[in-house]
Amino acid sequence: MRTRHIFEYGVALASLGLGGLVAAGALRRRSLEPAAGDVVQGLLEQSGVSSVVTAVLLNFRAYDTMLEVVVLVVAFWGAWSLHPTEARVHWRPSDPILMRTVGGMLPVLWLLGIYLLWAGTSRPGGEFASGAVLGACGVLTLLIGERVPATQFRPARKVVVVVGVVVFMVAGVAGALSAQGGSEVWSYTAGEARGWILAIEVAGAATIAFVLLGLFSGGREGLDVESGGGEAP
Amino acid sequence: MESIAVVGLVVALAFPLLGALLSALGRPRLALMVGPLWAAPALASLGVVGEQSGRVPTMLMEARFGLDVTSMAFLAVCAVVWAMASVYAAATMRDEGGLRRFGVFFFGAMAGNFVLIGAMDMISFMSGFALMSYAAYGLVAHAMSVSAWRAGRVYLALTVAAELALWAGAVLAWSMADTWELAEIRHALATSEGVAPLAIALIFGAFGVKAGLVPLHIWLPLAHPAAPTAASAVLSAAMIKAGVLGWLRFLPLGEIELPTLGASAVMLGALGTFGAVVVGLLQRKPKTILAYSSVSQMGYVALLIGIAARWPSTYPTALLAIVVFVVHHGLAKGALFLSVDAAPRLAFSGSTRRTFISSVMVLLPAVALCGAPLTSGALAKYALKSVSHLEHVRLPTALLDVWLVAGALATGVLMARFLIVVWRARAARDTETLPGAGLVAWAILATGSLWALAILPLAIPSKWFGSIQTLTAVWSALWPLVVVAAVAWIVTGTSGTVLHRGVGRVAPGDLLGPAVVLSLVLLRGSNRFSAFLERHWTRGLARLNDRAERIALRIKAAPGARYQLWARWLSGEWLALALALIFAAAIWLNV
Amino acid sequence: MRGLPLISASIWVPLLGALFVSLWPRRYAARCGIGASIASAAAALLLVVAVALSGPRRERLGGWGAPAGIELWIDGFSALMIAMTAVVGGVVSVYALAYFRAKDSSGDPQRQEVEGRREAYFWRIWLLVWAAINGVFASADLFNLYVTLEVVGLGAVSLVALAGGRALPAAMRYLFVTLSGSLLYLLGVVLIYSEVGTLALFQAGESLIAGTLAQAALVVMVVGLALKTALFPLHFWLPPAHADAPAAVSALLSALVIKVTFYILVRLWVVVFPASVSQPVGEALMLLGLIAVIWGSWRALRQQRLKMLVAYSTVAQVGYLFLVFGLGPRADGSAGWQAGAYFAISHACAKGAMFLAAGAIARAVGHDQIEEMRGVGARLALPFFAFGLGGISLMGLPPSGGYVSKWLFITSAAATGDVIVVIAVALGGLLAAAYVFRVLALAFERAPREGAPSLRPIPATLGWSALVLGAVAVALGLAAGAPLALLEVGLPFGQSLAEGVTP
Amino acid sequence: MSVLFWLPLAVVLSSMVPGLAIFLLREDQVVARTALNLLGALTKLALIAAMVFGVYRGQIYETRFPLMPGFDLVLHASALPMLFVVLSAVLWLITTIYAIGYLERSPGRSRFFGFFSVCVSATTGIALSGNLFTFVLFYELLTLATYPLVVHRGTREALRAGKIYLAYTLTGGTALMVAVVWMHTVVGPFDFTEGGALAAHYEDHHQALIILFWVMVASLGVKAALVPLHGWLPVAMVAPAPVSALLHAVAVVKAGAYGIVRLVYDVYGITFVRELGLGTGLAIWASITILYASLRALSQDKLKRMLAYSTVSQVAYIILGVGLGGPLASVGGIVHLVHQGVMKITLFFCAGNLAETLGVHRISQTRGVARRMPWTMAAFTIGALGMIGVPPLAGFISKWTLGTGAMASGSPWALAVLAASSALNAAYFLPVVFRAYFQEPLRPWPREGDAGRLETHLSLLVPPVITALLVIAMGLWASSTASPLSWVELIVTRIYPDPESGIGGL
Amino acid sequence: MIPSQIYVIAGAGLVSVGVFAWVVRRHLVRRMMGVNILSTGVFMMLIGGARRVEGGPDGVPQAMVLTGIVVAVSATALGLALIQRIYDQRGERSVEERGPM
Repeated sequence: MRTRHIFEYGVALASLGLGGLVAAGALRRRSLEPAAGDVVQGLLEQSGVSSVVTAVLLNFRAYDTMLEVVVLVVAFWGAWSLHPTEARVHWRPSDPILMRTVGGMLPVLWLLGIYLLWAGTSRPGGEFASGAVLGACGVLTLLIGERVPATQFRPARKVVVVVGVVVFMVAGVAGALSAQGGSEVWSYTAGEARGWILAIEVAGAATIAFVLLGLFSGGREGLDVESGGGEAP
Repeated sequence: MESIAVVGLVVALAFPLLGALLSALGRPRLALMVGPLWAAPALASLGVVGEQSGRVPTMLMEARFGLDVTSMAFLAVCAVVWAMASVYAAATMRDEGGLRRFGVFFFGAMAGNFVLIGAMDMISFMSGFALMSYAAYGLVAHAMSVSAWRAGRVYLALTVAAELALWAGAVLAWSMADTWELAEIRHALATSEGVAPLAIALIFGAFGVKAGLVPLHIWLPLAHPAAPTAASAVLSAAMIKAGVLGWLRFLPLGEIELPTLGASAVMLGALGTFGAVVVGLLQRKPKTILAYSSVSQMGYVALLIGIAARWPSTYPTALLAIVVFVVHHGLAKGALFLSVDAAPRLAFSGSTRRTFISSVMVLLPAVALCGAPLTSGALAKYALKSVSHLEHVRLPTALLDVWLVAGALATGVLMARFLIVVWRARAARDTETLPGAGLVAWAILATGSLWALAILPLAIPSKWFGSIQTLTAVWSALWPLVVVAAVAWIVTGTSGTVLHRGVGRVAPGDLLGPAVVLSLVLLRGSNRFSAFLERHWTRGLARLNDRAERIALRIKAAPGARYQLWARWLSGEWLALALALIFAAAIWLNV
Repeated sequence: MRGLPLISASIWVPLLGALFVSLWPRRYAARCGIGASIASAAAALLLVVAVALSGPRRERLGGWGAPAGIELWIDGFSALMIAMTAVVGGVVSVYALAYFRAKDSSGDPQRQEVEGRREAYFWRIWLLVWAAINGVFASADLFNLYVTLEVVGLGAVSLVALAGGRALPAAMRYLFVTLSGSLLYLLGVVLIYSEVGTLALFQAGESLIAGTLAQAALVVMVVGLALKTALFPLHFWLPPAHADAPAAVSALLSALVIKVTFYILVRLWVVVFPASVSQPVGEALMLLGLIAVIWGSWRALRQQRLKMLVAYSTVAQVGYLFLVFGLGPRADGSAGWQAGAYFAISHACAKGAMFLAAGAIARAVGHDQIEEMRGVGARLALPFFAFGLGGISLMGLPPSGGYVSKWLFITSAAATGDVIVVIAVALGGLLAAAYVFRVLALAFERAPREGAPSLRPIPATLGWSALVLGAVAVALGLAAGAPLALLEVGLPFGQSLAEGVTP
Repeated sequence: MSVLFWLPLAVVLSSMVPGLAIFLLREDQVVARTALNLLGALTKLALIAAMVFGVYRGQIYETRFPLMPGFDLVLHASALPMLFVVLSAVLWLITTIYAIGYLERSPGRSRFFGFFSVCVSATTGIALSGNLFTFVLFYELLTLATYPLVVHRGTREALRAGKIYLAYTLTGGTALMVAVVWMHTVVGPFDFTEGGALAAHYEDHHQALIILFWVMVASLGVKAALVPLHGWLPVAMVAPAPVSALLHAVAVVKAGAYGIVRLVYDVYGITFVRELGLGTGLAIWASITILYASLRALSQDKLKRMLAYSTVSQVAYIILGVGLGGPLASVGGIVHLVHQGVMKITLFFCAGNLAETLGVHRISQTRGVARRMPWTMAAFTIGALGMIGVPPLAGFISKWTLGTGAMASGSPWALAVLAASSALNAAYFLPVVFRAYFQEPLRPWPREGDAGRLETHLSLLVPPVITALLVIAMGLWASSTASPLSWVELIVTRIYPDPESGIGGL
Repeated sequence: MIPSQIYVIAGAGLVSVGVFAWVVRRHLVRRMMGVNILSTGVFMMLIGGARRVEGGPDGVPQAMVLTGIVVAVSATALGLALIQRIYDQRGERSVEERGPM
């Protein structure tokens, strides 16, 4: 085990060194103008939304966000490409306390998700937050042995995975067509921006929710607690 | 001389290649039988072309071909000898083994010999020389026996060495003369500074191998017994002469004084003349004896070359003497070699008339060789004497006379030895009788020394002819023969004489023995060095090494082991060689 | 042409394609997928042609200016990268069409269902990843880079996990690496934002000055991104992830995904961080790159599995990429950066070809143990030939893109006199030759006595698509002029600040 | 875009395109493959003939593609490249005929002929390249194309040989590329120019250029098989005979030597090389190679390995000629490039015949083989005698010119090296001839090829005979205008313009 | 030490704890929690470092945090799904039974 120790000390030293170097660098930074933040702040009106974060996310750096959704889709496909796991879950769903609490929480969570979605344009929230909450709802439904309503039909599942990215692209193409000078994507005017951003948020939230649920179920239709196996979408 | 004539000459000279092609295609005996046909164009060109030379249009770097007095004489002799030898070969050689291969190599060598005689520039001369040398290997190693291979390997090693020396010498000469023409080469080499001396030495050495100059002669006594009779005749009569022609073409004789070359040639000539005779006497096989006699005769030619090199003014007469000597020796030696095989065949057939004819046919060339009167031999000896008596040859005349007389005596004794051996061998021969064509070919060559006298006057000053007819000349040529006949008679009478014990004490290729031992020592030393050089590489040299070991074993296994080997050396040959060395040193000091 | 939002188009078309594919039932997934891929490739190439003809393009999303809104900026470098993605992505999609369809013919329903799911999800996630990759190359906003990078990361992890079995732990380790890498990068962005107040790349570059904050931000970002690009010490996760993933996915990962983080690092180096801050770190990265080249090649040589061998070769080639941070700033002009960029695209094609070919071979032979593959060469000529073409570019032998980039690397290294880099680049080429020819030797080996392994029939498109990618890698060598000219559009490397070309 | 632009490219592609087409053929489409092969070879010869005629009349053919900013792919056809192109095209045609016969029923022929054609187009590319960038490109392409041929048989041993071959040649190729890039950064881009492109630069970068010279010579030396770097050649003999004939005797090995020739004449220039004394260094290195390789050949028993070592020593003659400097030695070196190619390919064809028909691979097995295969052994003998340098064959001409060149450039020791190596050549070639002609076969042949009337297939017999006759012709008619010797003189007079060093009586 | 600096230092601490946890811990779920701690630390430093603008705190960092959180959530979800799948493959009943990987 001698070499093992040496290896571990070595790695420890290296990672400490790395951390130290990074800390030293960060502390000695000089904040130079112009900071992207000021420019963003200046252009906020033209972005069509009032919340800075949502503006940056869905207008200024819309491309990043689209790619982010793509990352989710890749992870989803990657997980589902593996052969579905046969591991079964042992606990019984019919535990009364669990049933009652989940039953009570679910409607509130759904409401919260939809609110977050709408609040995104002016206050912190937006598609990722609502997607996460809706995803959590889905997971809870699976945990208590129920099936999430919309996920039975295969074509529906296929569509909902891709809808987030597709809407993004449609918005981009629309922006390109309506642009005056250059024909860069997503260069729609402030007015149109608000509408498109909302559309993107809705589709994004749906995709994110479903993907997170799919990642949890790990390639199985639902959590067949006892039955095991299942047919992938 | 316009180009068509030159091309005609080249084709004539290279005509025997057709013979080679014919025998390659499966008809060797026919090709050999019509030998004279292949030689005819060359002989014809003697008359037609005469003393001219011209450039070949595109071939061989615009080589220059042509004939002059010396090459005409050479060509005549060679053509006759080659033709007769091929006829004899066709008549006597059995069909077994590679007769086809023999034919190809025979005619290859023949073509090479003719081409080099007609060549007037370096590249064609060297091409002819190379073709002849490499093809001759085929003749030497024809018998495919162990001794033939060994002789072939020694011949090949020396030939390759000669080729390379010639090549190096030619390159050096070319760098001086910047042209291929042999005439200009001679002029360019006629200086003493720069690389000329090195070039001359290399060229002299290269042709020395072919002409059987003493230290380089060791292949001759091995090659002749191994080769079939016709081949050894040609080898000795025609091919050795190529070496002499090489000297004449390349070396700047008669243009400047070459003291070192002159002296060494004379010394080696003397060494050759006497050393070869002594070793020849100790041989058993008749062909080896004849080989050693060739070496000693070549010693005379070397003497003449030496004199011409030492005193340029003597060059014209020396050249003529050489030509006479070459013609005489060619014909005589060719006949003698044929007689080794033909005489017993003829004599064997029983009828006294045939034995008488065969003995006459053998005796005639032998006697001619010793310089008997009214034969080309006498003419050659007289030519030798007249050259050595030229006024500014500062050699002591007395010493020279002694040399000539001693030479004649030595040759006589060697011939006697040869005749005794042939006579003794005649009973043992079990071969069939001599076919007619073989007899005719042999006869022509045997009487060569006579009809040669008829054709030689074309170039030789008439006064020489006159002199050999005078009585005194006849007597001075005759008495050595009488003495030799007497000695021979005594020897045959008494068996077990000193001479007998000495016979066979020296292995043929005399100097080869020590040379092999020396190479063994060198090889083992280099092998150890190569072991040091690279580990896995020694496997290759190891194989060479164990081959050397095998040779050493073979020698050790021979009776009497090492002690006996050294003992034998001390008694026989070294004594003779020491004698010859002292004599040559004497001459050297005076030159 | 000027007006059309071509940059967004190149991102949105694959995104829309992915969503469109997911709507259709599983049987039609492949058909819609290939359709979407072709559309995306067309959109991307349209953008590249536009940039090549009329210079760099800028898009202010939503019409807002730099500090508030997000801007997309395409210059030569990003256009070249998008072109690379289009080409490699397109060919791999064709390959995947055949690869997943012919996966299993044994007929039992349970396996059939699993295959069907894999195929469907492959198309959806791959198209999203393609969109995100184009997004990274186009983005000129620090935070936007983070989000797109995250999409690429998660998508890649899911694609790796598709293979199931031993790919899952590898995917897990890859997920941790991706997440923490991105978070460290985000940490750097946080520091920079807290100082300069803007997230736009070029504006941040102008106002960021050398100091401990810049130093810290750079270090933490480099650690994060190096971890995601699998630079030498932090490469542990790459071989299992790239080797055990499905063949089409491992080709995409090795060819494209690791180039994304490299691209971001280059942007940071050239645009955001001042030279004095980035110079020492650049040297360190170059050194790590050199070690990576040697270490990766050495490990690749010793691997027993074909795909592991190719994966470790990626670790080695990443080493080449990081040479740029040492050579680029020092060399006068953009020779160093050009070398890195050109190497990135030629490596993408070559490595793509090799992984596709390896996939085809593994599918035919049934396993990917190199030792047991003796004697299959004759019957799998096409995949081995494609593997060879890729190998040629990897080794940097002519006529291939790798050769051109090796030539540029050595030129810039020679100019600044870094002999070690020259030797390392040359040595890397030779080591690559060692492990590539170890595999190619299989193609020529005659079957062992007991007969070659039996082969399953594989669709021809697997071999041919691998060959197409290999041919592109070779073509990059023959026609190097055009891409290099495209690379110079908009002067991406350093001069842009000097000449004030910023958007 | 006149013909002057397209012809060199057409020559290179004329063997590449059929090659790539052959890849697509199935194994049993023999007729189609043979047709493609011969068609490719003949079109290439026709194009080259047109180009030779053009170059002779002084026209300049040049193809120029901007491949990278600052570096163009240049194919320039002047006198020297044409020599090598003609050599490789002619020998390719002959070897293709031979290969068709040799690989009669063996598997993987489409793959073989495909890579075979790509190899030849790479060689032509090397010959015609107009600057170092193009040269390196084709040089490394050649390595790639030859590997599959070396490992064609697919046995373990072939793969091992392939691995060794790659280790040597790839290292060499990479070193060459690095050196070329370094030179271009030091001196700036330049093309091959007659008198040497660096003539103007050598004052300021004296030291760097010397180091770069030796690095480049070493990396080219890998392919030219200079001594320490020659290890791959004997090992690569495991390849089938047509591969070792065309590639290891002509294309690959000559590419290295040709590279050094271009490096000395067209990049550094003779005056610069002589001034820095690099020439003698090169000559000494070549001499060491000549002697060492000949010694190694002496102790080889496998016929093809012996021929491989002899190739190593013979190629070093070319580099010796270049190193000695002076017009005569250069003529000797460059003309030996052609002569050695033809002679060595004859020997390899004969070795291939012996291996294919009688299964004879070792010299010890060649006893009495001349009786069974007279024409093959006749060709072998002519080739061997040519190698030894027996007049009037081609080998003599080049050795003679090299010798006189050595004397002219004032280094007589080179003459001694040449003489010694000729002796060694004789020492390892003649025993083979001696065994074939003058010894009886001890055991029956390992494999009795059923050749019907002739000693072996016609397509195996005709090529060696043709090349043997070529050897004789190149020797006898050396001074005629069409001979390689006069073509090389034309080349060298352009390299050595100053009159005082005229070629003289040659 | 104005209050916001405290948050920054705390954030840095969390970052180092997160990195250490992720690298060293063997149990998959623990490593995943380590990564989450790391992300929380980063977001805390982001918000701690935000400047004040005349209309209240600067909007951009808040948006960035929101996005960051969503990304972190989805990544964690994917991670957990993977962990579940790995344990299935290894045959364990459920996550908490076994200790380290």
